[in-house]
Amino acid sequence: MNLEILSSDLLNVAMLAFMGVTGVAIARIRNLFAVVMLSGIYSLLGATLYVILDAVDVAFTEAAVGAGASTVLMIGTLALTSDREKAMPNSNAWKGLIVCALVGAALVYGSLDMPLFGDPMAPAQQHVAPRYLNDSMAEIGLPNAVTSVLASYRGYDTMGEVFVIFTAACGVICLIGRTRRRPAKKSGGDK
Amino acid sequence: MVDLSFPGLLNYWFVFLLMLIGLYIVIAHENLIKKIVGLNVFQVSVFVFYISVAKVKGGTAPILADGIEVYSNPLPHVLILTAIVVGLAMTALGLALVVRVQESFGIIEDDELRALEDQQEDEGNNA
Amino acid sequence: MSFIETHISVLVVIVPLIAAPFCILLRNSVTAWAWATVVCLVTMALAVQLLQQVWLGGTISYDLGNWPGPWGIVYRVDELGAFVVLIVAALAAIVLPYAKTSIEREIPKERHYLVYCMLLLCIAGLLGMAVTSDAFNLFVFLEISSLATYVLVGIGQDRRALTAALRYLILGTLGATFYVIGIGMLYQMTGSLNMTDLATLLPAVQDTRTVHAALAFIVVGFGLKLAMFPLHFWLPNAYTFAPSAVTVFLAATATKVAIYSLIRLIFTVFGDIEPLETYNLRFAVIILAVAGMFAGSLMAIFQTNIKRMLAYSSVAQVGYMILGISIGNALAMAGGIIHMFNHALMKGALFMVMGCVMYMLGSVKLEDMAGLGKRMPFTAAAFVAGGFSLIGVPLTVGFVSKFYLVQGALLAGWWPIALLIMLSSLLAIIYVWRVVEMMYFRSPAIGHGQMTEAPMTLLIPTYVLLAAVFWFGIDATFTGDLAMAAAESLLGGSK
Amino acid sequence: MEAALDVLSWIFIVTGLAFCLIGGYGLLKMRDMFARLHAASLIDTLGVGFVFIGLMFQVGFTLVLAKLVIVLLLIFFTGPTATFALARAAINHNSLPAVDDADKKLAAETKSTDRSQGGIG
Amino acid sequence: MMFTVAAVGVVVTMAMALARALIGPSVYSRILAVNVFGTLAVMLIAIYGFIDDRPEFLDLSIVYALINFIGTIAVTKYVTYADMGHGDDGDPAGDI
Amino acid sequence: MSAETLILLALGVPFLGSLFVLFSGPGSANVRDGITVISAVILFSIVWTLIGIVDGGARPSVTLLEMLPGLSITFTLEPIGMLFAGIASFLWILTSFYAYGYMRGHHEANQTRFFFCFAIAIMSAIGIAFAGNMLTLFVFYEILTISTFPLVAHSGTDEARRAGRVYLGILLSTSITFLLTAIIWTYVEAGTLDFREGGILAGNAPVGVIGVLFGLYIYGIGKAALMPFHRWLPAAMVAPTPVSALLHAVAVVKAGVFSVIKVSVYIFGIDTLATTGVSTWLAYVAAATILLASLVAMRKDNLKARLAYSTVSQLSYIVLGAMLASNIGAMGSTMHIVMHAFGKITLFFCAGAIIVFAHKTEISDMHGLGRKMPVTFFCFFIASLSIIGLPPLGGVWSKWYLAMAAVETEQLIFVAVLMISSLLNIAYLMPVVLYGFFGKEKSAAVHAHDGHDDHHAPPDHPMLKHLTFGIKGVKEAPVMCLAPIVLTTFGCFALFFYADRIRLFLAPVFGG
Amino acid sequence: MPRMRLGCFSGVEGDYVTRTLGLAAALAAFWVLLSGYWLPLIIALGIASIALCVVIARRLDVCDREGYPIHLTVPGITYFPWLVKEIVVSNITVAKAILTGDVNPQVLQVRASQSDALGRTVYANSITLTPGTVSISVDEDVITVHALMDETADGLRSGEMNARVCNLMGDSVPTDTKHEVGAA
Amino acid sequence: MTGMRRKIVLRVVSKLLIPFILLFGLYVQWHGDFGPGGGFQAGVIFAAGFVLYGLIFGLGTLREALPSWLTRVVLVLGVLLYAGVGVVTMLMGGNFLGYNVLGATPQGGQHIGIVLIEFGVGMTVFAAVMTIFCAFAGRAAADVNPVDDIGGDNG
Ligand code: NA
Ligand code: NA
Repeated sequence: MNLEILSSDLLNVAMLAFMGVTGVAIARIRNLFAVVMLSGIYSLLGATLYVILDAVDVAFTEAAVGAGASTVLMIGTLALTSDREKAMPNSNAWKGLIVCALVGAALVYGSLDMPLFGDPMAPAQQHVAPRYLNDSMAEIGLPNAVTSVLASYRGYDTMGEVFVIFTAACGVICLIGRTRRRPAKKSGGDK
Repeated sequence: MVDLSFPGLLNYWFVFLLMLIGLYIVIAHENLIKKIVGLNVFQVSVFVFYISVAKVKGGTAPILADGIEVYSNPLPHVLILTAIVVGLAMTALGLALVVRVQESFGIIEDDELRALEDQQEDEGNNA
Repeated sequence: MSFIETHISVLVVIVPLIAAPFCILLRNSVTAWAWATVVCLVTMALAVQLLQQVWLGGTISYDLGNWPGPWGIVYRVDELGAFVVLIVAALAAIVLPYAKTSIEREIPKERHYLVYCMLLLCIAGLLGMAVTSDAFNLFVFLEISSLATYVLVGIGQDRRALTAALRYLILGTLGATFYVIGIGMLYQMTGSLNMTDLATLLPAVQDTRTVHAALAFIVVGFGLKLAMFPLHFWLPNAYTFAPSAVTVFLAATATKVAIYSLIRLIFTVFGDIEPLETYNLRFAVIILAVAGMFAGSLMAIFQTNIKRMLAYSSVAQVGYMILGISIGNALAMAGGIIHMFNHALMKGALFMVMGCVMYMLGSVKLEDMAGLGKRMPFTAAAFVAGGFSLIGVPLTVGFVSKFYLVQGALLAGWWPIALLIMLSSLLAIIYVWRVVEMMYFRSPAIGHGQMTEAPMTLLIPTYVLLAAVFWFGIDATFTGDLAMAAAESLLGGSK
Repeated sequence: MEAALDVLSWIFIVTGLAFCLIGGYGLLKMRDMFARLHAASLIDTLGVGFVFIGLMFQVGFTLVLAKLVIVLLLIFFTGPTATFALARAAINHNSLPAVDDADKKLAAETKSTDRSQGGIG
Repeated sequence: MMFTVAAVGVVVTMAMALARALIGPSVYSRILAVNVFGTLAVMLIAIYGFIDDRPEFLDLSIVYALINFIGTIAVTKYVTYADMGHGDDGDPAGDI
Repeated sequence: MSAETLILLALGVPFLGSLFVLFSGPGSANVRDGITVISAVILFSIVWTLIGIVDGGARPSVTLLEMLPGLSITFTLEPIGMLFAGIASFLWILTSFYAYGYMRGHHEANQTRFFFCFAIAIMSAIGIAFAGNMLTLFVFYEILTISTFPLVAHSGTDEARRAGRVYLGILLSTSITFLLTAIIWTYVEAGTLDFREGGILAGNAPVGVIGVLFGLYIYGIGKAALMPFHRWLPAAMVAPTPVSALLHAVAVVKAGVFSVIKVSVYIFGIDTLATTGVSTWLAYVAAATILLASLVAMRKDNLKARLAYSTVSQLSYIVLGAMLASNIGAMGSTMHIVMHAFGKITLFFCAGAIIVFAHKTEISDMHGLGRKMPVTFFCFFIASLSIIGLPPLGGVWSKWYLAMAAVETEQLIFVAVLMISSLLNIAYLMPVVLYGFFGKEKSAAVHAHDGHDDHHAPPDHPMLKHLTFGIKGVKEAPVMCLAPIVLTTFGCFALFFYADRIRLFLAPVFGG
Repeated sequence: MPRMRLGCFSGVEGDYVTRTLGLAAALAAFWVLLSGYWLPLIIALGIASIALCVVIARRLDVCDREGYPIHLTVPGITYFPWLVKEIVVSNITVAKAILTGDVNPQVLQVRASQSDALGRTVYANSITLTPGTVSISVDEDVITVHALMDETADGLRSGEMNARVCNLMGDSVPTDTKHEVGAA
Repeated sequence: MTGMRRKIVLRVVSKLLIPFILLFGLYVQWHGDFGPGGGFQAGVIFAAGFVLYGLIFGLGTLREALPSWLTRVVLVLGVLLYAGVGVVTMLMGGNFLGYNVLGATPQGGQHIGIVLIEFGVGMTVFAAVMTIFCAFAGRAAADVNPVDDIGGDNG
């Protein structure tokens, strides 16, 4: 087997394993500050995994957003709330386990007929994608096929994405934005 | 008939496990911040699933260059770029709401909040 | 073809979408409202034009960015899509004139422009969901509308609006993510995201376990969004504590569009597979729908907050819609579809009435309704009229829906289901009548005897919607034909 | 020439990795946060530095080299700054180093009492 | 081969840093571990670029390093002052 | 004026009347009551004209609006309906006068709402009578239910609201669950809902479906008060007496049994019922209801309750007639609608007069009252005879036809049922008259009133005062009340002689 | 509360234009190193971007003497190799200590003889960069340091780094051999 | 002024870094066509520069340099630029967001369109991140002292 593929697979599994450990720690640790930092690590691991899986643009974004922006926002929220989670009632653990068992069963069941990981003959690689890779240079002229798809073939999705973040920004000021010409006090002038 | 070639389906199973961890956090934990963290974990895991789907063995990033024949599939990358933004938007709004909940109720544990709300409901009925 | 005719399917979405940011620039309560209202009226005009074009010329297809499907994103509008667009646009056009007075009372002035911006975004998101033929684009617009909705719910006066919005956000995100998982699996098996393309590709892989799981995730995901029993628990509080105008709009449109999307996915994307038949799901879905009808109505009976009562009633009404689409013949399907429209009208009207009550009394508790028949005669009468429709009294739209549904059930040989539909409307009588009785046969609390009718700016839109409740109840030809055509084309795709 | 560069690469990368591993080991082994800071700086300085230099031998004078330099410089600038901020934060909240009492007092005296400026000191 | 060895070495170090981040116990130890972890991720990305023979992805390393730094500053700011900015000297024009 | 216009006018008059009532406001009671009476008179004259037209063999039809193609609100005149319309409109006049006296005498609140709903109820009754298809019938059936709810719950006391709930609950439940299901099912099977001679389901549906459908229809028409869905009728006794008259004689229960006949005749067709035999078991249910309700009536001391159970019993005569699945039975049923209407309205008018002007509700308190209110009690006596079915009163004819039908269909057991029930009728109606005239007056210790203790004062309306007459402070009812009573009593006599005219009128439907 | 003046540590105002231009030049160099594309559009966008960054830097008031120390370029040529050597040496020392477990954590204070904030920053960061010592506080001219072992602490006490940073900054080198604060 | 003096290390380093962070953001903006990056990533990085500034120098200082009206305008202009490109393509005869009509050649049109919309994305994302950050940072701290719960592990 090709060393490059092997090392990519090994790194892939290593990152997944790290993510698993981090995830379990997030679930178990009750200090929210630690949880938030671990969730940052989780994103960072995800981003690294994306690089290993050839999704550099995604890795770029995940690093900036998941590990950066989201973490900063969560820290900001902790600053305004409390960073200690109280103990979880037992019944909830059961609830969670049951739902996870169901969803997990559905996922594994669904996976049994999936094309194998990395299979170049999988339908996903055969139907729509080849045009992006083979013709985008002629049709659009950019080396980065991701940008071609993002900005042109599926540019409308991206516009939607822009409106999503626009909605979030307006929504956040609608919810916690402070009003004008009023000294910032605790209630922030919402009431 | 399950092909167990490495990583084969194993990769997906790992990813599913990650999803379940996130889902478990969302459902089992009462703390609202933790729930949002759980959602993030869940979503990132779903992103990994998509990116795994896009991966072609021996392929490389879909940035076209001379001398490279095999690329991974750019489409799921684009979808996940969008999904990441959606995730950020969700996180921002969720956290903004958490901040407001803390200010209004003084707590961010969902079960205690429910208790408080029920209490408010009763008071409202008696009034 | 004129510019508008050519681009009609995308214009109807981008007009409110592009209009939303201008609200941020206007930053004034009144101008932002006026702007949003004008935009909604224009959108409604476009929606009418769209429906007309589809009705006369058949399905409209539009390649965004001039990229054909499945490589680009395609808008595809058939009768059903155009109908749903009209529902959303019409309700928006009626809610915005209403919203001004109501929002002025319930939300601090400096936030108004943001609220109108959010409303426009929510509308655009719902419209985008209705016209798209791309499974992932559906998710994007779903999120635009959902995020706007979370905010709109969260700015309710009561502090419980915050927790309601947050829980809605968490469950909504879970639902959307489930949907994304499902779409991912479909993509894995077919390589496509385009709905029509998927429809042709899926039969080849219909027996794979991945496709089964995908369907499950999609249904559960949208089930959460549309408050399908037993995934409805986020809905009652969200509707109860959201600002009145927001509740009107959401109750009238949001779940409808989610149901529409589910119809789209099951009957278009999975249409050639006939999933309900192939996977033996029909009976299970019918059971769920009926359970929802009864659970929702029973819960409604025990509510003392009328907005929450109506919210639980919505859970039940969603049950009717699901039932209609799951029975499997054109009549029942038409019943489900027509009920989307009819329920939008009547629930919208009823929540508008609650907005009037909220405006005058600051409360929508059952005991505060005492003597309302005398104090707010027009408001109370409007509630009675809307309530009749909810029960399914003839000459109201509620009757038309039930007429179709029961016909469909009987035609399919499910006569016990027909009886159950009727039985569940009896529960509607109970919860509606509790309020009516309180309004007309109880004396108001001391000092509340004088007449305090709601302002005209609230009453007129309410009565316009009520007029529609009766108009389309008396002459159901338009909606009936449309729903039948839509139902036949949906089912035709599977035959 | 290429072989010589490969050898150099190997030497630097392996050395860098050694520092990384020792740093990581130290991170686990050291008893208190301040001691761990030193272990961490092993990774931040020579760990990263040697590995990157090892990589640089593989690219020649190209833009990639420039970018490697940029990354390295960035880590050199931000690493100690972050470490410093962290130490300040710890001391400001009485999380003092595990040293003898006199030294502890010395550290505690540097505690910042001024919160009004809000910045990090 | 060389890059694979390097990557494995970095991954092993990452495991140690992750262990420290999980163990804590103090919040400062965690921050430190996370910071180190970030640095190691920067290295891993750079090395992977070489494994994949697309070293121009170093842009990613720059982003990681930047985010790592800003994240650490935000975190230390939080533990120092329990807020992100200044409740008292914000913009008088407000956000709305 | 064309017949079509008159049809719409017949619906429009009570509707407009109701609106006038509503907007005349509480301040002008005389205007309001005047409008009611004028509307009633106009309505009756229109209906009378239409009866003539129908009698001439015409079957005018008008479609008001179309819900869906082939599914419309349509009015088509035919004899059975006209008979019902005639009674309803005629009795409305009398009831209006009676209500005018009663409501004022009783100092009832919310009189505007009362007369408004009353007028709407009459409009619904006319709508039901004129209905050209099942949908139209159903629409007006439901409007009737809803418009009478405020009348039943009129007083607004807890008891009244409870009664209202029972009333509405049973009537809406049965109509929506069974009737509406049946209607839609019929539409699915027959493709139409239009009333057609011979029945639209004939030959259009399998026997099994016809059987289920018939059961759904008969129990769906809760207003027919077939056991076990009869509870609403006694419960509604809390309502003011004019309402009871409306319920028992003018509109509500009559609308129920009228619907039963319409469904049997025009949806299923007498022949279909006869050949399929789906109605037989319901005939037994009706027979059981006749007897059981009579037995219950005997045990009721409250006069209105006794009358209510009497109505339950009497309605089942009508249902029984329809279930016998013979033309002559259906004829008897239709005729019994008329006969019972006049008889029962008289009884209720009398009961109301006793309640308002003697403050007596329990039969055991009425000993000797007949001597103080001789006219009232005499009328009560005559009407009782009609109900029992003795000549020379109208009631005898309908019972005759019913018995004939039982004989014709060789179901002699129902002849026995009719005879036993006549004896029971005597047993629960005659004691009232006997105690009234011959009983020893009790000391006025305890009076039971139907929830109107506040209204003990004698009528103080100047008009009423002048009209009151009697012996030594006596409380014979005022003329305003008494006149209708006498008129309806006279009607009971007259019907004995005009029964054949009615038979002829109905002949086009039921034959010879 | 007085708003913080950002330029309070900046040097002579006259420098400002030079510094701005210098910043622009540095940014341009940075751009060239990053980009590598010489398309007209990219060049145009690059120039615009640099201009925008300079404007923002001016607006944020970051391109002052301490923020943008162009004057250190030449002295840095001698300082940095020495620093790298120090780093390598102390790396090895600390690595050994980690492996043997032979540590003696301690806190000491040294005097930073530099005249301005920039100089002290350079000194403090240099201390931190060399493993074995971490500056934990910079207060006026006193830097508090956490040292892992006697060896690294002594290295710092010798004052050599202080002197070299002074040289780098162009400040006068202190003659005092007792570099540590409070040491007898 | 002790606090002022103590934060010199961070202040100096961040002053040094910020212009480069911003330029790096713009580099990512314009080079998304060729390598990883694009408007979205650029927006976040560009915002990260300002966030760092806000963290070090305080929100008030940040808001002086980048007032809320400015972020708001950028936010709106960003989305309108994107959608506006779509509208222009419609007016020029193409479908919504069909960039081909923007240039003399389809490829040229695509390039123009993509650069413009990517810039729109960058503006929006930058402004959105700034808006969200400032909203959170501007919210006064609640009455909790999170550090009380943070355990130490020294000695
Ligand atoms: Na150091
Ligand atoms: Na890109």
